[in-house]
Amino acid sequence: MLEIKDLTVHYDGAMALNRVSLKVEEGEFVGVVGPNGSGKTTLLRAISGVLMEIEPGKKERPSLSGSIMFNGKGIDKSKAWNITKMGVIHCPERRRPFAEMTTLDNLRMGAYLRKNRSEIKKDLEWVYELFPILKERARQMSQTLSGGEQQMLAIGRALMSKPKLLLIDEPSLGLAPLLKEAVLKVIKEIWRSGVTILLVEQDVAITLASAQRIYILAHGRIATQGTKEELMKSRDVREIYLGL
Amino acid sequence: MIEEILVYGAISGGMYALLALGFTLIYGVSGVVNLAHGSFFMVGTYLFYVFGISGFFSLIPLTLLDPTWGPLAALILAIAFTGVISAALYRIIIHPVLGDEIGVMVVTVSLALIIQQLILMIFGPPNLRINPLVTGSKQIWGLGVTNMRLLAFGVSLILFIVLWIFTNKSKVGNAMRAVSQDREAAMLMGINTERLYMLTMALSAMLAAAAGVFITASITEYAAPWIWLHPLALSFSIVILGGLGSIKGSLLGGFIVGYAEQAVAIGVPEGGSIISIVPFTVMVIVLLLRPKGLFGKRIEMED
Amino acid sequence: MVTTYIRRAYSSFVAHVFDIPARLLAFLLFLTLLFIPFAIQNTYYLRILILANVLAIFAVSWDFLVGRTGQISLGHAIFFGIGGYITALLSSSKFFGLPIFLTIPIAILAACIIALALGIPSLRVKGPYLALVTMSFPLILAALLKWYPLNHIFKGEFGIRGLPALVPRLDWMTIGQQRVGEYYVTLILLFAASVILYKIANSKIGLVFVSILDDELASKACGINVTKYKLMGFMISGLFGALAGCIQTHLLRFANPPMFALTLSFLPVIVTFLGGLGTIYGPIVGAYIYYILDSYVLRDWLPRFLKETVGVTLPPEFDFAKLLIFTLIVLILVIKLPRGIAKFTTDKLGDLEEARDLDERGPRIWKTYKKKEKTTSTGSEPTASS
Amino acid sequence: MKGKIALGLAFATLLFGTLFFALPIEAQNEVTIGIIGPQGLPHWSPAGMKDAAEMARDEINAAGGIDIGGTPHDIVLAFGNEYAVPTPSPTDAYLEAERLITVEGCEILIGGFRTEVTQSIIEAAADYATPLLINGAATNELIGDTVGADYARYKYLYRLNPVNGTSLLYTIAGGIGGYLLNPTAPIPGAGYMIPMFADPTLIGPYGPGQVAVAVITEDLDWTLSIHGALTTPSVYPLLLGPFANVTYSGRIPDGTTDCTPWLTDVISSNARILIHVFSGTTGVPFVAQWRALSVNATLCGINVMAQLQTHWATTGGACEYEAMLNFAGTRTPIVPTITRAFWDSFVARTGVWPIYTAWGAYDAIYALKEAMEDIDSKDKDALLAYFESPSYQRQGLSGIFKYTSLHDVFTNEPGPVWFQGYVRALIAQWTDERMEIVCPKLQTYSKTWALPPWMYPLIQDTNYDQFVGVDDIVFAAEHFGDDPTRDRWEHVCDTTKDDYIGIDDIVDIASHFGATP
Repeated sequence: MLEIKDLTVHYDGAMALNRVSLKVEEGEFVGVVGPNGSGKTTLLRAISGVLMEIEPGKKERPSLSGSIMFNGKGIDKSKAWNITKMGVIHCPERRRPFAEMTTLDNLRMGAYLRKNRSEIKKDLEWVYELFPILKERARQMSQTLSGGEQQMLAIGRALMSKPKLLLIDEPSLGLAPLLKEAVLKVIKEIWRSGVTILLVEQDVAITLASAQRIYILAHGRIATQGTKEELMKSRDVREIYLGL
Repeated sequence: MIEEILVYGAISGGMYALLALGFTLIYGVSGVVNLAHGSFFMVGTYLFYVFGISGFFSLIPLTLLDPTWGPLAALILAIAFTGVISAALYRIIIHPVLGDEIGVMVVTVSLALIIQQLILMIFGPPNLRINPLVTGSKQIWGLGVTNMRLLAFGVSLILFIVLWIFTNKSKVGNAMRAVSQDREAAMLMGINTERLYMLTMALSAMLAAAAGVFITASITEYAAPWIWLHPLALSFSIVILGGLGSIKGSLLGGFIVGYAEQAVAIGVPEGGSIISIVPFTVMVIVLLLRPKGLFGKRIEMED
Repeated sequence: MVTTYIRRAYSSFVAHVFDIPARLLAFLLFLTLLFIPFAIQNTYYLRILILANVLAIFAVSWDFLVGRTGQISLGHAIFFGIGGYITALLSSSKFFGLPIFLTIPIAILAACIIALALGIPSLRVKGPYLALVTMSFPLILAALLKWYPLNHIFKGEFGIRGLPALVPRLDWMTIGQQRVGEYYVTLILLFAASVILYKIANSKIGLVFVSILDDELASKACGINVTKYKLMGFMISGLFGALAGCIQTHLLRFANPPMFALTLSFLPVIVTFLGGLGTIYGPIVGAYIYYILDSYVLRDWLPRFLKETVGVTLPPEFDFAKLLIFTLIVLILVIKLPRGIAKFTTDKLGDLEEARDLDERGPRIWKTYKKKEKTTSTGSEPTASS
Repeated sequence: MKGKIALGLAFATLLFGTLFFALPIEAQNEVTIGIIGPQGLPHWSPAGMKDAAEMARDEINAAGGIDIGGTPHDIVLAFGNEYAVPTPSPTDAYLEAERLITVEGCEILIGGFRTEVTQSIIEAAADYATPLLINGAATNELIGDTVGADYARYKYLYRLNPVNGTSLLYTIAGGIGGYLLNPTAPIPGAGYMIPMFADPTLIGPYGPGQVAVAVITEDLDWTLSIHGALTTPSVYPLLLGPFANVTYSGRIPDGTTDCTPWLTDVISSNARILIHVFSGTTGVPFVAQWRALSVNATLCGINVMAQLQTHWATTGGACEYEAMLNFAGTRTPIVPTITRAFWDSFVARTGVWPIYTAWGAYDAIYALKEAMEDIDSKDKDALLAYFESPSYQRQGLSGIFKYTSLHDVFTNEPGPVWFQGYVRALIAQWTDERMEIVCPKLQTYSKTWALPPWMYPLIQDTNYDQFVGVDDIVFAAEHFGDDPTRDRWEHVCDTTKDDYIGIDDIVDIASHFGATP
């Protein structure tokens, strides 16, 4: 479904990603783990196209080479909104809800590209089912929500776009351990409903617990990859990258 | 005296608010400080002149059907053309420097000067007459107010309400609000920000053109190549005192400036001579108390 | 003794100027400017260069404020006008009648203090807010100068007139000699202003400015007194802006409200972008291009050329096209060449220089460089990929 | 390396080369005159100085040029922009004047319209000791602070047109005090304001029963002395006469577009005469708003924009009944032999009416021609001596022209009569797309000063004596059969507004026989 080959990203001389290659098959749940600054967020931003959507006059423009294919179509040159249209939905780091809109409006913005009202309504019910707290907070300004609620809102908003491939960036950031697990549980549930998921996480344990296949990203390169079992076999990987 | 301040202040305040609305809209959505805003005011007025009053394009024959049609058609055409022109100019000139604050200001200032010189070359410096759309006057609290001003006041309030509903209820309006709050997240929702910016620019310029036609037809009754400067100065001081990017702020700011101008004109000795500094003074005072203006709290774009 | 001295001077010249194309170009330009009065017979052409010098001082001061400290000002005419009016009031025989070598320093120091006061908003607001707030300052002042109750001081839009000339014309002088004097005075002031600003920009203070420009919060965290430096930026810039205003006032021999005109606030902006923002030399090149293009090529040469060779007489209304042409050039440059003409040229020259350096350092270094380049471009294979 | 040096040198030579420009060779048998003015404005062209100067040049050159010492000299004109629009730029004005003098080789400059830039031009001309004839700017100080203060430097500076600010003030005062508010004027038909609009509650230095007057001036320097004189209680009775009582005064900043607040104050001050003094664009909306609000006061004053032929169109006809200072009416034969000939050939040449800058430029070139022929020289010092000689005077387009000791225009007789014939300002009133001279009186072309009908609805009272009687019928009958093309056309007699004074007008007047306001 998603195939990345030799993706290299430079930020004003500094290399953020170095020849990264990665593959996600339809229906898979793939995790990418790596420490801070290893280029995880850059990877997702490159896939969803926002990386290159820096305003033209801005000084620090990244440069990108390599190829990103989605369902056999190259999307590395596409605009972010066209990539969204294809069904690649990026749930960004730090949630980023529209702060001065209500929760409901935020969810509605998720369905911006969709026309069919009854389906939208069905999906809204589904999101409420997944995150009942959002229904309670529907009329509240999203900036007044707590961190966990905002994360739920962000995932819910992404779901409203009817994703084929859902890119989730650090859903556990700044959440209490209990909440982390709850969020991950919902993500798994979404995956089970048929959405392909590419999860980027710093928290190795929860990623190992949920993802089918895991890539380890270090210093902008893919250090290694494999299923949980494969990775746990290698002592080096365990100690150096996973810290287990 | 107090009646004068209230009546005349309200009428000019309403028109000022309309003028400032476009300026605040384009900044709020795309972060562009459009120093050519006054130029679109002027372009709208000149197009109204071209379509409505003189020359080859004149739509005066329409008035044979009904006397109100000619000016009305000219008004709509002028506003529409300004929108198209501004969208094209945005794409060619402003888009390549978007995100570079100083660059945007330089290109828009250049654009303003270019438009001024073009109009000087095409129409020459002398004033062109812009007839009021309606004639006659009414008495309000014993003060004479021309009907044209009442019409302009009414139209600005209506446009304000329409825009308010548009941004809060319509899909495109929601997209505008979303982009103004978080450009990148909005993009991830599938909003085509490039097209949205262009649309906002057109909308902003159309509001400026509408303000141009109504203000010139009701107050000055003439168009000249330098009528961009005063509207620009007015709109930016109103917008800054109300808070850049805030629609509410521009409405309130417009009325504050309208009342303050009248109060100074009437209350200060020789106050009429320093009317032009009233908007700036109010702006500076407000800024010293509240650095982001009355309602300015636009969320910074990610860097 | 003398020969060794000359030899040493020569070798140092070769080492520091001759070998570096950008500096060589600057040196040649400076020489050209120094000797130009001997080549020009016509006072009008000299006058163009004098005005270019004044505009260059003004634009350099703007460039320093915006390009180095990142505080956008669209109302720089305020310093120009304040400097002009203060020196006018002090030197006018109707008020104080002081000599200009006293009034100009007083005026620029006073403008410095006023810049301090005007800088206060810059501490509260930034970005577009600051730009638009500063834009309103000269408009406020121009209106106040014309305000009726203040008329007995400022003489309304008529201004203060009958001021002493920058270079007094003595009995034996012709107008041409006076112009040459004015030219050298303005050139020296321009040279001094740009050297001082260049030194400041490249000193420790300049480094602090750049750090504030890059990240204000981080600078604050590093213990930099951001307030102090921001105000300092305003004051230094205001000082040189006022200097330009003083020179202009004594060149024209009167000060009037058009000194605060908005076009005068925009002109340094446009000129700086033409030459290159944040470079100090960019605005100078821009100012010269502006005046030569506007006052020589379009006002004088082109109509004459067309009349004599083509036989076409341009209508006087062609004047309106001049600003249009100039602004159009700037607009295209800002979009296509955001660095500006001068910056672009020196960057190109800098590229040349680098290549040559490697050439001269010998084949060994060159080879290792090539190798290094190769390795960085190839990179190492990722350890794992599916 | 060598290539780079060559490049540098080439660049340097190029720079030298572009600036090193051979001067035009001083042409023999030519007199080069520079015209510098507000390019783009009507004061420049086609209604103003450029076309008038070209017309004078063509006429003189066709007739053999200027005869100096037996050799004919052709007039060559060079044109320059004074950079007054859109914003005045003194620096550019100076440069332009300098260019005309040094590059174009002009021996004499004519021009200067906006005060801010005219002072630049004055400095440039003084630097080069080139004669400058100001044509357009009225500020007193332009002459007073220069020729009066530093004669050695500014002695080649003259004013040509218009008369200075003080004289303009005297003319308005003469028109209002000597005619409108003068019940005992020696002129037939004068003095109709007093009984109609005198306000018994207004008590001034001369007792009750005065007429309220409002003064609104543009907030510019040249209006300062006018404003001061018209509003100082100890001064204005001397100017406006004992029956004027200034109840309101205001100043409107240059460039204002909304004059309603001031006009509202005028209305509440109960003024019946509104003196307006404008030189800028504000004059247009001011008049339009005066009409829109039907301000119950008749306009009389200075409005430079109102002198333009286009004023009627730009105000949408709202300027009807506006009276203002002017140097010409519409095709008015001020000096019977020459004025109308000039007017007609100018209109034939350009298609528009000439305004005062045109009169000035045309007059100036002829004056220079005559002077040069008289002294057989084009030397500026000889010209100076010639113009300064007490006996110098010439018949200009608008009267007898003569210099004061300060090189200003000599003028006399500001009141409602004009016996001596020296150049003076006239008062013209807009009526039906034409300007008519309403003051001075007793000239062949003088017309009745009409009051706005919303002030004085009894339009059948054509001579404003507050009674429709036989005299009105006789007045109309005297003008029977006239239409606006006739010199003797009287606008007030056409009560039916059909551009013809016929039996219908007389019937209309007769049907109101005996009516009083």
